[in-house]
Amino acid sequence: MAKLIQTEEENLLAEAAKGFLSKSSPVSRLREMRDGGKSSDPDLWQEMAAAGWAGVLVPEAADGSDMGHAAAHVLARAMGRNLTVSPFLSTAVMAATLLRQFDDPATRQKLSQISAGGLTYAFALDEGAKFAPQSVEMTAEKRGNGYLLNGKKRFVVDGCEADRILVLAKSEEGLCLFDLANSNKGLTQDPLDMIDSRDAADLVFDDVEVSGEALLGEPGAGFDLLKPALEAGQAALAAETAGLAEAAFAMTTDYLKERKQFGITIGSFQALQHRAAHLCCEIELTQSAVLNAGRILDQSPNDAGLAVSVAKARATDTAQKSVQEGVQMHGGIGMTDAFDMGFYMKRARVAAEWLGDYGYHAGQVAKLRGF
Amino acid sequence: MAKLIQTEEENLLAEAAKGFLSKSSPVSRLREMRDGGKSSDPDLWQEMAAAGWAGVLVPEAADGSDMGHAAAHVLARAMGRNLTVSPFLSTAVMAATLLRQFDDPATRQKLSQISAGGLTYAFALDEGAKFAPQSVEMTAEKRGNGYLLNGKKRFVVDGCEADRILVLAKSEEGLCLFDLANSNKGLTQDPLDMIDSRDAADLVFDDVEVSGEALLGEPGAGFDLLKPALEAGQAALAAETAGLAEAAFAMTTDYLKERKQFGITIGSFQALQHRAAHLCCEIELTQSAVLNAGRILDQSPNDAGLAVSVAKARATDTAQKSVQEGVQMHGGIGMTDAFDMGFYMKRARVAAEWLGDYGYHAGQVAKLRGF
Amino acid sequence: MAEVDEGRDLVAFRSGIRDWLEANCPSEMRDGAGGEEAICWGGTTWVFTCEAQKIWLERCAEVGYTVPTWPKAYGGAGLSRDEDKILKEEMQALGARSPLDSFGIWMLGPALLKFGSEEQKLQFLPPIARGEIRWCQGYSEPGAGSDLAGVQTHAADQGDSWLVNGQKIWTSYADRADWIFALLRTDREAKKHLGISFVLMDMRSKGITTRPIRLISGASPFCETFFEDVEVPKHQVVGTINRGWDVAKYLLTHEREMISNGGNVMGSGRALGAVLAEAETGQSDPVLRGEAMRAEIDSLALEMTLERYKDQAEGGQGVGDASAMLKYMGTELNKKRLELIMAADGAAALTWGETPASSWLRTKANSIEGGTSEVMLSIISRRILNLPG
Amino acid sequence: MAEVDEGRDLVAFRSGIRDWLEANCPSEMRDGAGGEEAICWGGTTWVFTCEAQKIWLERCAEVGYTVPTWPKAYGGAGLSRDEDKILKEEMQALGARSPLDSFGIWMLGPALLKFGSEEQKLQFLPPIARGEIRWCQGYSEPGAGSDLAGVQTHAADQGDSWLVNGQKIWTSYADRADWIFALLRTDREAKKHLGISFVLMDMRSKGITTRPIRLISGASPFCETFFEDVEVPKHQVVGTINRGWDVAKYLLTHEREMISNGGNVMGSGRALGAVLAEAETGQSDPVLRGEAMRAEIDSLALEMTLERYKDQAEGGQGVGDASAMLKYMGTELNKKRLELIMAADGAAALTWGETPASSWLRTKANSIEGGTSEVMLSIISRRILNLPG
Repeated sequence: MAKLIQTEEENLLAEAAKGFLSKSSPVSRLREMRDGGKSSDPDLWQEMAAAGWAGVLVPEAADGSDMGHAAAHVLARAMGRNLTVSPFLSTAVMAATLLRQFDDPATRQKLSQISAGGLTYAFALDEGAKFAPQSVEMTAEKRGNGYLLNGKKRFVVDGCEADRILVLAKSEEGLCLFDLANSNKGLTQDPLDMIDSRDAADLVFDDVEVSGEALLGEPGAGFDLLKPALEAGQAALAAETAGLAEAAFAMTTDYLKERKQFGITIGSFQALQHRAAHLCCEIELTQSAVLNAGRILDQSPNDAGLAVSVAKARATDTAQKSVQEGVQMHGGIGMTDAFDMGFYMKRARVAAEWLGDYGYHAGQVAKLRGF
Repeated sequence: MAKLIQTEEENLLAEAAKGFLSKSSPVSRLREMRDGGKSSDPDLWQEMAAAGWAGVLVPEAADGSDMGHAAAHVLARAMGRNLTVSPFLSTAVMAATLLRQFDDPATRQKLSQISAGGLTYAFALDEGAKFAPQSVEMTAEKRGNGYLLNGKKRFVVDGCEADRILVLAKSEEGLCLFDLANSNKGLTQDPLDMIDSRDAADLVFDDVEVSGEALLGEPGAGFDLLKPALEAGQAALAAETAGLAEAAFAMTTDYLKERKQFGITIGSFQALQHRAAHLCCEIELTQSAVLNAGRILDQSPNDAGLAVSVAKARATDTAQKSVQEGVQMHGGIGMTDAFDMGFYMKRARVAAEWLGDYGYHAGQVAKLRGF
Repeated sequence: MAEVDEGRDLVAFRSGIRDWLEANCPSEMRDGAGGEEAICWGGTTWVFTCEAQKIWLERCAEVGYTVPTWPKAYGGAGLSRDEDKILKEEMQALGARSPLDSFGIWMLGPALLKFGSEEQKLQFLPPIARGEIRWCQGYSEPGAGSDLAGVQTHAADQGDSWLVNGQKIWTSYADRADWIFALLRTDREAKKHLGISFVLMDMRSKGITTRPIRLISGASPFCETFFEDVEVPKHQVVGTINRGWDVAKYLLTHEREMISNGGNVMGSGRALGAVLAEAETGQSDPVLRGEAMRAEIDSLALEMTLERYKDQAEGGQGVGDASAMLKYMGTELNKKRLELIMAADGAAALTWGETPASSWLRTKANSIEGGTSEVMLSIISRRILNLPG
Repeated sequence: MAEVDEGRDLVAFRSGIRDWLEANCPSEMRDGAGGEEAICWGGTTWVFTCEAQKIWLERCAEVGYTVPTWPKAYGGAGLSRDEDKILKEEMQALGARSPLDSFGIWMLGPALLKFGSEEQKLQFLPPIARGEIRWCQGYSEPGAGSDLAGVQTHAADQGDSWLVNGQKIWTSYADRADWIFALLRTDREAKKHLGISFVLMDMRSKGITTRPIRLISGASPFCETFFEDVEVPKHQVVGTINRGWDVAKYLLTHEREMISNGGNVMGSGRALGAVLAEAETGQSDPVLRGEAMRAEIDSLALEMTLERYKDQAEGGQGVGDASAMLKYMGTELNKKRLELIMAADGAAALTWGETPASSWLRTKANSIEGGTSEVMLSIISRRILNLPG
């Protein structure tokens, strides 16, 4: 097993990402996007693709850089720090991980397009309000060579803007995974007015006809195919959320050093010091969990479940604590929309739910640890 | 509903209890008892009975003072502060509450003996390691006019010293409640070496023969008869535990005001101040819950379940926090047996488990609140 | 839950109140509605939501029931504490809405009654009671935070008047208020607490402008208020010049006492248990369920404590500094409650609109406004526990 | 989990070690036993639990494997960091017990190697390596607590010797130790940190007495140690007179680094998950279950952090102040873990004997000894976060 410290390459990548994002994606860019009534930032994604980020998990044979999950986490963490809006997780992490399980020309073509920033994906997973990827009521009915899809999926991240949708539906043969165009007839997108200002939609499948080619892999194998993509997404989201937690904490400690109350720098109040120190420890443990998930995904992806759930649970929890302390320690200014902390808090909330919240992953950990 | 403040009579009773116990039952008395290898203090109980405490819930017709549950809580709380060892809860609170449901001369006689300090009781409740009063494997087999009891009960508080035992067993007619002498043939007491240094035992019933008179009430009605006694005991134990929490906290705040480190009174460290202030709030809320349980038990005992479980859960939790902060804030000295805090911590742990721990009562609250 | 023995006079009083309410409270005002929408704030900018709201205000004002305990001379009904309690109980029994709520009633009124001159009382109290002047509060300043006495907004002495320059923040509804009561620095040389005056200003004065503050939870009643060369006659100072901190302190204590009388420490909205019972994972996720049980137990204990303090207050025993405990525990618990509601509702809570999202974000201010949790803990430490420093 | 690429030399070294262990480690010492019972403390008071324990110590001491990285001249084997790691891995693979553990090896040795005179090194290090002298540590004093530099035990200058009077506390195994290394006040006039010396004393000196301390968890290795007119030759000072605080500081940092190298921050004993799986209410009580899940997740993340720090240390990057984070989180988590184990075991845990009760109570000291949690948080605040004060 590789060491639990960032390699020299990863350090360089982190530096490069930081430099790129501080220029191209400060938090003010998210604010402008929101104030402009938009929920996505396609230009930024093109820049990121040009920097090679879209192909981080695309095999070299499909024109990707194939740098691996740990490298993807370095990028996700940097994006988390800046609240960067992009289809990186859905497309570059999850869809690439899913599709690279297939080695046919058509899939290679899709992967190559992903790497070039020319194709984006969204995963239509949830049917209820909580993450439960194996609870599928959506149906796939055999119709000639293809299928007829009917059902509803909720909280589809990037669901409005994505070019294509990956979706599980149950057929007579079990759960089937489909890859279809988001423009398919009968498929409608109800945009959600998300608190984190990003693209998400409820998708309604009303007699959506897809050809046999839309089915990925064998019928009935849908969830097995989906699983690596979910785990990759959960771990990368943990990395993003850990980055978010760090950035919110850094804002807070900076403020503790600057701000005076009753004539004293508030960072010299011991009660705040101890709370900040505790949060520092929480963040440290979470970083370890994220590093560990990256290492295991790269080296023995089939055993990654525990590492991924620990990382996602820890990152979710740490980010909540970080933004909550962030608002409280900033006082009134932390509550104003004019200050950035609120954006961190809202994103932390959405990231907490997406791909399984603390309770979901805690349940996974308990199961994998035998209790 | 009476007000949630102590009445003038209750204030006077509290003062009297404080005075009595500071003389007759300082914590050093528990220490002497333990160091002397004893687990009970019958002399003290005689003094308490002489002061009228044993009859606090005994009807006046049976020579009691019948002051009610709130008054019993005033006494229990004072005993909790001093870690007083006595059969007050088992006998004066629980057995009296149970027996006064019957109005026959024989029961009146027992109640009168309780009030005089001449008769003590223990409740044999648990068969497993956790409180679950309706999980009964112990059997009562009809044998002539009486019953044959077989089974094992664990963690019977006051189980060695009590004169009589109250126990649930299942017969063909359902759960039956029996009142039998602890000296009964076939009944053996395995004393437990308890961390709180008090009397508790595992009881083994091996073909214990009891007469028909030992059966209280109707066959099958055992749990219904037991329930008021359990609730009375839980609430009084909450009061005792709340008193324990207050006393441990008072020791801690006193120490914070005296102790110097690095030349400064440690109570001036803001981190400790805020933790102490938080604990102060926890104790305040718990006091309210205990007051409320007393009021409801006195006024509408049939609706007391929620109030009792809130009180027991809060007191359990608050006491743990109080003794944990107590040891930590005292530092090394708090860890030594020569200092009293350890006695508080151990009693808090036993009191947490007896008659249902936090999780048990939280479950009751959830059930009663409809989720 | 609490009920006291009532003497014969009070029984008669209760019956009189009941009759009056029955005869005068319009049916539309008996819907038991609460929350922001049901409030009548009054003032010149007020638009009544319906004719009944206007009638209800006028009828109450006529007999002094908008401010029942104020003396009749100042627009009140001169009720005793017991009588006031009966009025509130009977209104609640009928589901009657409050006829008028305002910072004038809650805050300025009590301050004027204690510190105001007779002229000030006669000038301002009756219009407050009739809902004719809407007030806002100008305490906080940008950068001052918990340090309320760090007032920078300056009132320069011009003989008969002050010339005011500076900025206030967190002035609720400043954009709709007619008047403001504010703390101004009237002596820059004196010690921090000794150079402040408590001043009343007409919001239509030349040089006052306001700007609403958007919160992380969305639009809010809070404003920034700017003062640029605003002239204020000196007789609009309440109490002694440079001793405004005494008035402010009185109001802060009064505010916390109000909170302990059942104010909105606990937050409102759906009970946690109900949320969980409806939620998809309510039964299956032990983390959420366990934490919800804990929050439910704590909420119940807090309710009991509120009730206990009310009983204490009725018994004539002031709550005093203990209100800091309620403020702290209530607001922290309310934050926790909304976190759990958000988790229980899952993705359904992540959008704006008919979701708990906005309330959730708004609760984050609970432990900042009206004294931060940290300030409350320090008050408890010093005044209740008597810890040093 | 981590494995580095090994050069050819190291591969040969590993194979040599393996052969040596196979040939020399008695089978009784290969049982993988850990914990207090398996330890060989050495010293003149030591009674070997079996002949094999004695043989194993002697054989290791002969080749320097009791202190593998110490120079050969002082009784070590002069191993490099990589070679030492291989030795430990191979011992672990065989389940071999540690031949000798002592405060002499962990604490005094490193201090002597850095600060001792050549005479002191030659006098003390080889006997430590052979397990002939058992040491105890005399730092803490009654009433000093976290303020380690508040040393009161006084060493009066008598020309060639000191006359020592005072009291130490928390001296582990003082009643079985041959020698003590202690901080003494050698200059009462100097500033607190500048009048302390680091002194070695024979525990059989006239005037030294010890008394065991009983803890809330029961008997303990801790003692109080009393000094009454004890004569100590001056050449038994390590380092410069009055600069003993430098030695103490070095040892404190060294101690925390050791902890971060996988010391017993995490506690040992049954894993929480296993306890819960066996417990009667493990599945049905959501409060307990939810908290156990949380503790399990935190334990795993802490393990990963330990591993990460080890990897950092191997990469030559010191852990430094970050060890305060491990100490704090590890000990707090261990306390939580034992609380949950107590709850899971219910009434079965409430007696002395074969229950977790004693361990549970003992964990309460984890966050006090070796620097309290509060001290750790202040270190993190100042040295990692650079907060003022």
